[in-house]
Amino acid sequence: MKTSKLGLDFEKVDAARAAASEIAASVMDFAAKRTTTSVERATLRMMGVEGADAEGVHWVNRVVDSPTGRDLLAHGLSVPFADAVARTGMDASETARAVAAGSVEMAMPSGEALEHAVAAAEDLAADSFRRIRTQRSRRQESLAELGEGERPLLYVIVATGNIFEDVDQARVAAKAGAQVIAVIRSTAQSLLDYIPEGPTTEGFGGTFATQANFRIMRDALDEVSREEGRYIRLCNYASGLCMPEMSCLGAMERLDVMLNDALYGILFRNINMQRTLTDQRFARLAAAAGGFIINTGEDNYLTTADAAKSEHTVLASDLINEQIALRCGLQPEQLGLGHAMQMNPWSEDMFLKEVAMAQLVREVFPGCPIKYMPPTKYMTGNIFRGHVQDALFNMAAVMTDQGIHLLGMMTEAMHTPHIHDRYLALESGAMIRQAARHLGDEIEFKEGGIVRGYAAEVLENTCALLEQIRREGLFDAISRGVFADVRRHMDSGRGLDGVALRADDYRNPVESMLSLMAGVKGE
Amino acid sequence: MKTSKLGLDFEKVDAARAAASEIAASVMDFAAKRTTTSVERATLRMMGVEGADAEGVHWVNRVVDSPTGRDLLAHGLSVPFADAVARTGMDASETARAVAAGSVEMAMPSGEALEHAVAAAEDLAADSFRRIRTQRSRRQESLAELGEGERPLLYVIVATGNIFEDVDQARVAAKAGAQVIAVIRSTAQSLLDYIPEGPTTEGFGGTFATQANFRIMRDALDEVSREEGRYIRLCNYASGLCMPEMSCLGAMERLDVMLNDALYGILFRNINMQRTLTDQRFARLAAAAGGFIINTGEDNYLTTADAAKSEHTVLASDLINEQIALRCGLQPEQLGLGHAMQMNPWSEDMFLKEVAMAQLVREVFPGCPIKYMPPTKYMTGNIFRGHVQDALFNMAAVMTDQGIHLLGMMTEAMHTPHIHDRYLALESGAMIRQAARHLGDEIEFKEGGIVRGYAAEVLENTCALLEQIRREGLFDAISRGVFADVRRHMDSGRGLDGVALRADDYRNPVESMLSLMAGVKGE
Amino acid sequence: MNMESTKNAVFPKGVDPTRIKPYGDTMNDGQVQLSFSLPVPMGPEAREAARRIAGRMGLKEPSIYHETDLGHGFSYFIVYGKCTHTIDFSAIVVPKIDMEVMGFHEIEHFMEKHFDRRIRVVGACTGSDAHTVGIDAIMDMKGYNGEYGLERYPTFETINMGSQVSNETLLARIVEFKADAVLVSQVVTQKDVHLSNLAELVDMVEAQGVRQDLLMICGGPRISHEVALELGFDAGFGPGTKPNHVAGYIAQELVRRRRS
Amino acid sequence: MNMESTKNAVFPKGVDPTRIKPYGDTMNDGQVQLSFSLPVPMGPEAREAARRIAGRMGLKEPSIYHETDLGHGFSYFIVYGKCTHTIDFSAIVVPKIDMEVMGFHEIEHFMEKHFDRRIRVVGACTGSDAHTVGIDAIMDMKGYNGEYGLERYPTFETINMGSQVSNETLLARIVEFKADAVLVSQVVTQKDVHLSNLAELVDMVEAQGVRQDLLMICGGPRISHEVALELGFDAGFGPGTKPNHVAGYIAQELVRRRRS
Ligand code: B12
Ligand code: B12
Ligand SMILES: Cc1ncc(COP(=O)(O)O)c(C=O)c1O
Ligand SMILES: Cc1ncc(COP(=O)(O)O)c(C=O)c1O
Repeated sequence: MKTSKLGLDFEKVDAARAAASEIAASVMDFAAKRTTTSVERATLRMMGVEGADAEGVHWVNRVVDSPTGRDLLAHGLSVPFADAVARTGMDASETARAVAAGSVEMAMPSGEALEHAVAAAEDLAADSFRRIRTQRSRRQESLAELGEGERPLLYVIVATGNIFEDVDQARVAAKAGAQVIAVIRSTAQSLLDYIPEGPTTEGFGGTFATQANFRIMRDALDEVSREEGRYIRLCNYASGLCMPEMSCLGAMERLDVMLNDALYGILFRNINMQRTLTDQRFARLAAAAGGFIINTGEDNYLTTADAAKSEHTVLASDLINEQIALRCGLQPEQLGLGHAMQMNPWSEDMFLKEVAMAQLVREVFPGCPIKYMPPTKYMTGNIFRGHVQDALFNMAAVMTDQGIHLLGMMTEAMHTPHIHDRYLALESGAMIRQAARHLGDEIEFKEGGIVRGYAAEVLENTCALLEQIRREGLFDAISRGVFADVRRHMDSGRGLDGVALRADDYRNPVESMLSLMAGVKGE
Repeated sequence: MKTSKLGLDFEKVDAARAAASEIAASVMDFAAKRTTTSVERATLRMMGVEGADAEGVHWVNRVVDSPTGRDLLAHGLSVPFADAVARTGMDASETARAVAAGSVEMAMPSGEALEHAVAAAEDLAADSFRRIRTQRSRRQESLAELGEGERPLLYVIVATGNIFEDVDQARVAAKAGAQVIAVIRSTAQSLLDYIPEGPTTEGFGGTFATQANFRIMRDALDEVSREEGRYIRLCNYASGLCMPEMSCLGAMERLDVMLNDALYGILFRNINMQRTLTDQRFARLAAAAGGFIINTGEDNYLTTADAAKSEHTVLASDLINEQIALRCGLQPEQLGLGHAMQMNPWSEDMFLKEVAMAQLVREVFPGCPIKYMPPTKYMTGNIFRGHVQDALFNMAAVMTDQGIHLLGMMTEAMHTPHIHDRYLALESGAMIRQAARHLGDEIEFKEGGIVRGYAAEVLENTCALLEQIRREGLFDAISRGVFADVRRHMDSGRGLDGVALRADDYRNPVESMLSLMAGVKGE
Repeated sequence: MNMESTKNAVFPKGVDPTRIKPYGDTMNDGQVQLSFSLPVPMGPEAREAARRIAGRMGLKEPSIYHETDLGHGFSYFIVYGKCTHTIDFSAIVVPKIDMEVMGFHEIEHFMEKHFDRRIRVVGACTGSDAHTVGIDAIMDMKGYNGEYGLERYPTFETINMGSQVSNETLLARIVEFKADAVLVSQVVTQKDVHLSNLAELVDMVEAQGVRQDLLMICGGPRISHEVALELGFDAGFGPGTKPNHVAGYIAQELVRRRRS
Repeated sequence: MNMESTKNAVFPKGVDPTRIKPYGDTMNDGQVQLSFSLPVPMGPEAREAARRIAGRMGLKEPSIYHETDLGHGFSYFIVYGKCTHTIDFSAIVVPKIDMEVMGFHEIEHFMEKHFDRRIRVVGACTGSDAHTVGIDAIMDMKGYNGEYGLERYPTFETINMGSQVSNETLLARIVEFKADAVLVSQVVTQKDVHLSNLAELVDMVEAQGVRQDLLMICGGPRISHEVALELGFDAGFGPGTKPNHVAGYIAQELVRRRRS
């Protein structure tokens, strides 16, 4: 029998998970019937289409947005494109350029040509898959060789807007003990329906996520990993309108962690839910293949919803996200589920409640490295107070044995971190991790006490909520504003025009290869 | 049966206390056989001698240091002085001046004159005793009327060197939530064999303790107490070569807390042990009469001794101090025993050990308001890190249900607090007290764990040490450098020349009155 | 919202209002704490450079409390020093929003007295800014910090367009709705993107010829009334704003404008 | 003890050593954090005063991150701004203790080679300063931070007079003991009492006519080599000093003096 420091009723947990599983099944079912412009672009990238036009628009966008691209969307572009490559004898990128220029036409082959084209598509994607496999094993080797230090892994962000500046900041952070470096993306990159190309130096509140930037940072961190004798993980975003492509790039460029959550896009970026849930399915297959950790976005919910009333929505969403992810072939150890409670640090017994929630999420997901976060909403310009608030959460993280701890920054309310803000946050995180090393092992929570009571109540509410969502479906729940107090509707939001129901003859060999690699039964 | 969160063996506690009691008995015995210049000065102050000469030397010093004063020391000055007052018909201060000028001679009366003089001495002291009684009941009334807020009481220091500036700082501190204001004394006032007179504005690292300064601050805090609707306690020092006088002034001027510990003077100020232990007996009788809390100095020990090896010396000294204090008529609720562990905040499981020690001292002294303190030695100029270190101790204080918490200041390593340093410390203290309000009730420490094991080990060592001190005596223990890693000897150190064995005809009616008021059998 | 002037307030003892200095623990000691990193490797010269920076800032006896080698050519310093500059406090004049703070009922009463129609307010968080919490705090039914939002006031008619609204879309809505007031929220301020967003809206409103019929109000954590005025807005509200402040201001300002 | 010069070190990209500025997240952004209290009551004018103080310090775009009404006429501010001053790093010359850091055995070896008698060192914490931990760290058997104290060196003969030693008493002991070096610790620095204490000792030693035979060394948390030189000492040691630094310096300096 499982033991619980909270005296949890694991039958309730099982019931909640069963409901979440049904919800996930129906979402996945929905997604598997559709494709999107971004899914197809990701597919083409996997097949080796590289580079951008003079305006910086990537050739995969040009292909997909070409008139035939649009026409063929519902059928899948990989096979017609592979067919065009085979026909022209050019390589993938050249073919893409030709398609974009209108000098080559794509069409869905049939009969024997179809089977040839499928094989050609698989051939074209072979390099990318090799690359992904190499990156996976490199990660494994580095981790085996260097290790990655104590847990919770200390996770910090860099967000200068300039990838070269980010590199400097990341190196300094690594030296100060950072174990995960997240490069924050330029504001609203979620809304861009293309991925910029090349190294970039001008972002707002973050640095554009581009393949070149991924690579620059990965190289730098590999160097620093050797210097520090510790493998340092790199994090970025597979989120927004380019979610599938980002996820593929992440797998190819050896990102170790990626923020990846359709619900975030729906709720906070007003991306259409059909679009992004469909994208998410493909993105998570790529994540499973790439072997990186995904971070889900539940930590954002209570910035808009009331923390005192909606903790259970975070846990419910975590369960749904878990079930969706498992169905995409992700392993539990790849699920960095989002957790941030946003409780007012001045409220009575807040710390007890925080610990209760942090322990609850650990016990409900014993195999997953929760992305544990302090509240950001209660940070103010009072950096000294903020530093202490964050310290409380450093303590809670150690007490509840978290796997990944996104460190708060004392200047959080005001600016993205200066070089020393991060240093000081890491210092506090490392000190408390050391000073309270075995505190979690040491203490027990009294029966009938506040901590156990609070956890039980939230679990109870989670069960009820999931049961309701199971009945009404996730889409309706979102329309009712269940999560984050935000209402979104089936047919509103950005990106809907990029969604198509898969035609009967839809084919996507790359997706099949991903599914295979992810250990998921392909279509 | 007592319950313990640490699974303490209370028989060990009883054994340790029994040894401490024997040690205390022999120290008290030693002290009761002696008097000092400062005891006699205190006596004269109680009898109404006020004011200082042109050089600022108080008349009590002039009287005691006059040739006859010195001659009569062993016999006690109060009776000859009262006799002189009666003879001359002047008031006490005028008589003191005359004695100092040599125009009036003191002599020990005998026979009927002696009994008259004793009665006269009692009469002269009556005003001071009335004043002390009034101050006690005022404190009681204010506490009953206003309360003093939540526990642990937040204790902060002011130390500008200028009493008027101190007042400003104290007001701001009170508004920010301070419940105890300690006015830190100018460096090395311990070594002054007189108390300066009047309001002072020029101190080093603190403000001179003078009667006028006591009064100015008490008045200001009374005003602030009304504004804040909370009785705010005032703390100062009854320590050093003027310990008995300071204690009397404290009782008269309604100080609520006074640092009072012979061992501090011996170890850190190299004051002769015979002198200061004798002084301490009188000072604690006055403290008992005045009804204020004393703070002992064990929190200083580990600044010089190794924290990892000497925690038990702190507890042992606390027990001795307790037993000495009880013999002087102090009540357990007046014993603010010193506690600061000075553990390196970067050492593994430091926080667990700190909590173990804090809980231990609470359980060994359930009736006493421990003066709980964070380590000061590990503070550095890194104010951000220091602020977090202090926050850890704010947490430990709440977890172990402390009564008084001397808040650390982030600038501790560098300067006495600026006005906002204190504000920020109070903010952190109050926030954590609120956020972790019932954490102490909530958690249990695992059997066989680090916390319980550490506490048991320290208790064990304390027993052994006290047993040894019981055999060798406190004086020898001090010569061996048992406390604070500092060795001091019976006949070295300052102030020895102010000690006299009481002659057979020694009389001190004021001491008898104090003993009576303190509920201690007089001599 | 600390809108009352404190210019005639009582000062601590020893203060000369024409020569104000920072204060640590002795009047006019000038004590200031500062911290910064330098892009030079840690060492005696870096330390001296830090001291000189503080000196150039006008700090006497700059004292390095702490130094850290951040590595990779960077160093970090915590410095204290005594500021030699003084400020003439008595000469400071700060533009303030000219209004009296009223409560929900008071405002409703005032509105009913002065207007015979509902006042139309449109709000949005513009550009790529997705931070809705601030504008919602002002507009939402449920309100903020114990005060109802504008939607709850029967005398206001409101549209909250949410976040990521382009200035074009917002302007179109202002015109279509015949808004009396527009509320713009800007939270992301990196590279001063909020300033250009706000200034652009003013230009567009003016170009459209509706500026004089529109009360333009902005807000956000880094917005002050002064900044708002500089940008061509009528008022700006910063951190801690409550809905009734905004409602009250709109009410009073519209009445004032009608009169003049 | 960071005694090596870093003047020829490698700088981060984009750094011009002749124009060094504080750094936050973009090279030459000048980002500086500061905090201070003002003896004026909180309000819009106080806020503006805080901003102006920062402006006078040469900070561009000073931004009030936080303000607190401390009450009783005081206000507290946390401010960020962009420092406009630059420092010519390449022009900085810092006087450094001229020595090589050696370990216990190396020093003993060096001493045995150069001296045929034990070197006499007397140490004290002077004035009313009672902080012995620093001087003990340098002198005590048990040492500090893994390094033995001077008492442990067979080639040194030491007296540690402890704390609260008057300059008179110390001087008498120096003369009587024929000390080769004196070690003075000063921890309490309020009202610069350490400076006057130390300067007085130098005067007294000179008046006594023994200055040239005596290596005068001081130390403490607020002591630097530069300060020591200014006060007329031969060397000064600050926070983080280890016993071997001091022993090594004495050994090397005495040999150097004998040569010259
Ligand atoms: C919650 C939050 C989010 C949520 C937003 C959810 C939502 N729907 O609003 C999520 C998680 C989605 C988010 C995302 C991002 N965020 Co954000 N976020 C915050 C956070 C934690 C709290 C903001 C908040 O809700 N405050 C509470 C409200 C009530 O306060 P307020 O906005 O100041 O509003 C008050 C007043 O200013 C005023 N007011 C505000 N608007 C208006 C308008 C009018 C007309 C009036 C009269 C008054 C008024 O009244 C309000 C009530 O008093 C802050 C950090 C912090 N602690 O402040 C960062 C912060 C604002 N975010 C930041 C950033 C950079 C981002 C991202 C861009 C990061 C990235 N690159 O991915 C993303 C993308 C979002 C985007 N492009 O806008 C930065 C901004 C830095 C800067 N100064 O430019 C901050 C400061 C964090 C940081 N240090 O990096 N964020
Ligand atoms: C421990 C301590 C005490 C102990 C001292 C015990 C003892 N026997 O030493 C006790 C509790 C008795 C004490 C009392 C007081 N203290 Co005290 N104390 C401290 C504390 C917490 C730690 C100091 C310490 O031990 N550091 C560790 C040692 C190893 O470091 P160090 O001294 O810097 O020494 C190193 C170097 O500087 C150098 N070094 C030092 N001396 C020398 C000499 C030579 C020749 C060389 C080569 C090198 C060298 O080498 C050492 C090893 O690297 C500090 C705060 C802090 N965290 O620093 C306050 C502090 C020093 N104390 C302070 C004050 C004001 C006092 C009091 C005066 C307060 C009062 N008014 O009652 C009293 C009275 C004592 C007095 N008059 O001196 C202030 C001083 C403020 C200032 N700058 O003036 C401080 C900074 C605390 C504060 N913020 O208020 N204190
Ligand atoms: C899951 C997830 N995706 C994306 C983002 C932010 O990205 P963007 O600004 O591009 O919307 C976040 C921000 O917290 C997130 O949690
Ligand atoms: C019990 C006690 N007395 C006195 C003092 C300090 O006073 P002084 O500087 O006069 O020695 C302290 C300092 O911590 C103390 O703990």
